[in-house]
Amino acid sequence: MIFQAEVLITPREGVLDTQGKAVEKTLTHLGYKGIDEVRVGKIVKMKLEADTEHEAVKILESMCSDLLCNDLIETFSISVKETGR
Amino acid sequence: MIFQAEVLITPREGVLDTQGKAVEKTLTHLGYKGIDEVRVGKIVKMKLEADTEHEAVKILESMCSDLLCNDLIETFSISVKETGR
Amino acid sequence: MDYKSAGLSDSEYKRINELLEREPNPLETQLIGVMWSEHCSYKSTKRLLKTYPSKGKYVLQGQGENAGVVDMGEGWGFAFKVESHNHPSAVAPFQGAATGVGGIIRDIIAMGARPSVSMDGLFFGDPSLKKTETLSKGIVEGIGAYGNAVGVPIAGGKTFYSPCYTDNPLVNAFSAGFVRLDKMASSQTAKKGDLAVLLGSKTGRDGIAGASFASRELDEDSKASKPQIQIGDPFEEKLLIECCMDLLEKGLIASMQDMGAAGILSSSSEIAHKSGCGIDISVEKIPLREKGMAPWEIFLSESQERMLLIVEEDKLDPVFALAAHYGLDCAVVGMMTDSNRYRVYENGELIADLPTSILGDTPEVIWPSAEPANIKERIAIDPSNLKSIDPENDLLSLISCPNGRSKHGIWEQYDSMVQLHTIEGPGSPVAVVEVPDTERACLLTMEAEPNKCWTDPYMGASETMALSLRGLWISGAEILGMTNCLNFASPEAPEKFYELEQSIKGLADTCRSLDCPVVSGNVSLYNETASGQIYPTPLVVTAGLLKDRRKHLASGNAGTGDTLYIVGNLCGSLGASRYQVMKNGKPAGKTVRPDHDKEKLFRERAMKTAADGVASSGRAVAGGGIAVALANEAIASDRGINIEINSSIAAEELLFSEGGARAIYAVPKEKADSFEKIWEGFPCTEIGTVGGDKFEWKDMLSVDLSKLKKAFLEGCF
Amino acid sequence: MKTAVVVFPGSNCDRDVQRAVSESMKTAVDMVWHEEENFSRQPDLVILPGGFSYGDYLRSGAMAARSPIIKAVKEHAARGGLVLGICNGFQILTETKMLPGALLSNTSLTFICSRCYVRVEQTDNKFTSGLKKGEVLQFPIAHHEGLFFLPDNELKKIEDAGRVVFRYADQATGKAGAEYAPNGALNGIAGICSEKGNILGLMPHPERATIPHLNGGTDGIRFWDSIANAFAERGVC
Ligand SMILES: Nc1ncnc2c1ncn2[C@@H]1O[C@H](COP(=O)(O)OP(=O)(O)O)[C@@H](O)[C@H]1O
Ligand SMILES: [Mg+2]
Repeated sequence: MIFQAEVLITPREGVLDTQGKAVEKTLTHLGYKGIDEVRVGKIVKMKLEADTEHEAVKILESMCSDLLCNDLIETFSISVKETGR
Repeated sequence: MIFQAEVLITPREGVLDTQGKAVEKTLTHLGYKGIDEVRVGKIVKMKLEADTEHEAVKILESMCSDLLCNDLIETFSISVKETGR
Repeated sequence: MDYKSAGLSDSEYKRINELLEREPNPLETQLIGVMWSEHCSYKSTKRLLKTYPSKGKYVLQGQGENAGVVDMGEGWGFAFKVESHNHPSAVAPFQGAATGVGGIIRDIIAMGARPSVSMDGLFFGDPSLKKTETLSKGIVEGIGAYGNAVGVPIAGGKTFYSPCYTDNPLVNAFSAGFVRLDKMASSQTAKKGDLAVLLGSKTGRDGIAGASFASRELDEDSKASKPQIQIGDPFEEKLLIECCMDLLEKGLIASMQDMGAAGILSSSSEIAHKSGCGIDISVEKIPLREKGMAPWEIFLSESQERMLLIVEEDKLDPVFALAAHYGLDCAVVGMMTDSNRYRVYENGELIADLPTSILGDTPEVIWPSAEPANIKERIAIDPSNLKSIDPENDLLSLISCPNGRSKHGIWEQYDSMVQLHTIEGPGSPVAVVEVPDTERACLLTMEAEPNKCWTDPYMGASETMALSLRGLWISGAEILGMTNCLNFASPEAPEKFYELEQSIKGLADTCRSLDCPVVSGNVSLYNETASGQIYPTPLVVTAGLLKDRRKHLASGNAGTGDTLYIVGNLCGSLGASRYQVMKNGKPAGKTVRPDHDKEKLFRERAMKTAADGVASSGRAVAGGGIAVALANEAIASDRGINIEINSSIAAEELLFSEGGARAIYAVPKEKADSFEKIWEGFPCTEIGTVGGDKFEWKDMLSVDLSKLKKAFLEGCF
Repeated sequence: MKTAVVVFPGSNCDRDVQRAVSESMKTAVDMVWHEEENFSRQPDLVILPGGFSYGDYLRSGAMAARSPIIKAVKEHAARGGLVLGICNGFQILTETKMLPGALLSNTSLTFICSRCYVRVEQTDNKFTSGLKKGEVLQFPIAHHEGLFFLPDNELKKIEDAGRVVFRYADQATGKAGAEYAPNGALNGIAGICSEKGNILGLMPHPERATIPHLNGGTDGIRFWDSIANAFAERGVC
C-alpha cells in the first residue's frame, strides 16, 4: 500500500532556535502582537510503500534516526495516511 | 484566548525542490525502497493570542503573506488549537 | 498561436511569412517570437554594439561567444562576462539574484573555463525605505547563497543607491574563469552526425518565456508573471562545473553551450546556426520534471543548471559514465545535421521545421532618437547651494552615507576567499586574483556612474570607463579588455534611446582611444515601472594583467612618514558628484570633459610608478573627490594623514570635486625624487604626509582616525 | 606522512586544503571520492574539507555523514589515525558522532566570511602540540552554520576534559569566550577534539591562512607545521 507520510522535525526544548527567535522578532516588528514561543522546524513529506500503517511508521522512525533527525537537537513526530496501492 | 498554531510551508508542485531531491537520493542510498515524491518544507509553531479561532487563522494567514511564506514558490496550510487563556 | 502574444509585431510576422514562404504553425511562431525578443536578439542595440572596438593584442575571443576570452600568458586564457538579472530580482529578490549568479557561471563553463571569480553590481532604491531594505536583503542573500555554495569567490563589486531604482533594482552578475588555451570550448564547432546531449537538471515549468518577460516593462501584472521565476540549485551547479571540467579535460565534447534565456531553444539553435549545421531534436527524449508539458513549454523553459553538450557518437559512453559519477541526469535529445534546418519531432512526427537562420539572424529595429527636452536642466548646476561651510561635517556625511560607507555588511555575506587565489578581495578598489600556477595576477575593476550618465550620458559613460582603467593603471596592470552591462529604460522612447546611444558612444570612444577592447557584454532594456525610469546605467568591468604580481601597487598601504602627492588637477567638477547630490538631493551638472591625451600621459606615468616600485600606496580619485580618497586611504592604511594645500580654489571644489585623470600617492621619503621624476610633464603636487592618528587638512578639517573609521564602517558619526 | 582529502559532492575547499597541505607540510595528498569504501593508500591524516556537501540540504553535513567512505574514516580514527574536519568537515564529524555537538545557524542568520581570531586552549593533542597555549591565531571563517551547541551538562564534560582546542578571541587583548564568537558559539568554542585527541573539528579555515601572498594571513602555516612536527617526532615522515 502507498502511504502519504509527514515527518515533523522541531528543535528540542533548550536548543537555541535562532531562526524562531528571528521570526518572532520580525513578526513583532511588523506589528503582530500576542505571539510567543515561535519555533521553526522542518517537515519532510513523502510517498511510501509499506504493507501496513504500522510498518510505514516503523520505516519512518528508522529514517529519522538514520538521517532525517539529529536527536541531539531535534525531535520528530510522524503521521501517515493511506492513499491507495 | 491563547492558541497553539502550526503553519506548514511546502514547496509548490512543479517547483524544483532541491532539498527533497537530495534527501530522496540519500534515503535510497541508505537502502530505503518504495519512496517517492520526497518534499522538504518548513514548519513554524507559535503561541498566539486571539479572540476566536477564526481570528487566529486570519492573523496567521496574514503572517504568511507578510513573511512566512513566499507564495511564488511555496504554499502553506494552517492549523490552530486552543490551549487556554 | 496568436503572433502578438508571442511578442511579434505585424511587420515582423509579415517578414516571417516571407522568409518561410508560408505561415508558421503555432509552435514555430512561439519559437521565433522568443528568439526575436529584445532579450535574445539584441534587436535594438546590435547596430550600436558593433561600434565597440573589438580587437586588442590580448583578445582571443571577442563578442559573439558565451563570454570573451583574453590571453593571460603562460598558456592561460581568462574568460569573462557580465550579465543582468534585473527583472527576475525585482519580482523575486532571493531567487532572481541567485539564478543570476548561476547563469553567468554557466557562460564561463561554456568557454571551457573553471569559474574562478565573481563580482556583483547592485543598484538599490531609496535606502530609507522598507521596500529597499527587503529587496536588498533578499538580493544579497541570494547572491551569497548561490556563490558561496557553488564555491566561486566574490572578489568585489559595486553597490549604488538612488531613488530611481526603488521599484526597479538592478542586479548585474559578473563571472570569470581561467582556461588552458588548448582546452577552450566553443559553441561553433558542432558537426553533422554529432549528438546533442542535455546534462544537468530536468526541465520543468519554471521560468518559461523569461526572455520575453525581460523584454517588457515591469507592470502590475508582474505578480501574475511570478511563476516565470526560476529556482536555483547551486549544489547541482557545482556538480555541473566539476563534470564539465572533467569532460573537457578528457576531450569528450565537440562543442557546448549553456542554457540561459529561452533554454533549449536558444542553446540548440545557436549551436546549429553558429556551427553552420542543422539540428533535429526529439522532444519526447528531453527529461522532464513535470508531466504534461507542451513542446513550446519544454523549449522555452528556463530551468536552471543545464548544459547542452555536442558529443561525437563514439564518445557517448564515457560522457554518460562521467555524468553518472557526478549523479547528473544526462540524455541524448537530438542530432546535428547538414540541413541548416531547425527541426523538432514529437514521437517521430515533425512539429516544427525552420531554417536555422530565421532563429539566428534576427531582425534589427531602429528606434528614433531625440535629445531629452530637459537636458539643459540636467546640466544646470546652482553653485550657491553648494558652499561647504563645515567641511569636516560634509566629509563625515560623505563617507557615512549609503553610497560612501563601507559595504562590508554586504560583502561579508559572500565567500571571497574560496579557491585560495584571492590576493585582494572586496573592500579594495581593485580585485586581484592569482593566475593559477604562475607569478601572474589578474586585476579587475567594476564601475558605474549613473548620476553622471543621467546629466550627460556621453560624458558620464566616458568617465565610467576611464575610472575603471585608471584603477588598473595605478595598480600597474596592462589592460586586457572589458565587458559591460547596459541597463536602460525602454528604447522605444526617443529620449531614452538617445541616452542609450550616447552612453554606448561614450564607452566606445573611450575604449578606442585608450586601447581597451570590448570582449563581451549584455543589454537590459525596459528598466522602468509606472513610477519612473532608471537613470542610464552602463556598468563596466575591466580586466588587467600583472606579469609579476609582486609589482602590484596596492591601496591602503601608506606608511608612516610617507609623502603624499596628488597627481592631476587639484580640481575636477562638482557636476553630478556625490557631494552635489548630497547637497541638492538630485544630480545636476556636467562632469569633467574627457581628455584622452591627458589620460594617456597619466597611464604612462602611473604604470611606471608601479613598475619601478616608487610608491607604497596609490588610489584613484573617484566618488567624493580628493577628501574622500584621502579619508579612505587613511582608514584602509590605519594611519593618520596631514594635508596642507595652498590654493585659492573654493573648499568644496578642492575637497569634493570629481572626474579626470587624478590619483593620490603615498611615497616613501627616499623615493620622492624618483616619483617626482616619473611625473614630470604632468600636474603633480606634494600635499602632505602620513602619520599620527588624525585626518588633518590645514584650515579645513581635523578628524580623529577612530571617528573617521566609525563613520565609514557604521554609517553614523 | 600521507594525507587523504575526502571529496564529497559539493565540497569546495578540497583543492584549497590540498594545496595548503602540500605546500606547507610537503606531504603527498590523495583526493578520495566519497563513494570509495576504502583508502587505496593508507593515510596518516584524513581531512574532511569545507564546502557545501550535498548543498547543505536538510542539515549541513547530514548527508555526507552517511557516505560510503565514512566507515573507513571511522576505522582509521579507531586505529588512532588523525582526522581533521574543517568547517563543513567539522559539521560532518558531529553528524557522524565522531565528535559531540552540533553546529547551528549563526545568530546573525547570515553567512559570515571574514578574518577571525582564535586562542589556542589546549596543546595536549595530535594537532596543536607545536603551538603555545594561550596564543592567538588568525584563521578566516566562512560559514552560515557555525554556532557550536551542546546541552549544558555535556558541554561541561568536554570543557572539563580539556577538549576545547580553539576558542574565539579578541586579537588585541587575547581574551577568549562567547562574546568574541562571530556566530554565537557556546562558550566561544571554535574547535574541539576527541577524547584521544586524534580527531579535531574546527570552524575556521587554517588553509586560508597558508599561502603568504594571498589575503588570508599566514598563521595557518604554524598549525600545519605543528601537525607535521608531531609526526616527525614520532618517526613518521
Ligand atoms: N555588492 C558588492 N559585492 C562585493 N563587493 C562590493 C559590493 N559593493 C561594494 N563592494 C566593495 O566595496 C568597495 C566599495 O564599493 P563601491 O560600491 O564601489 O563604492 P565606491 O564608489 O566608494 O568605490 C569595493 O571594494 C567593492 O569591491
Ligand atoms: Mg568602486
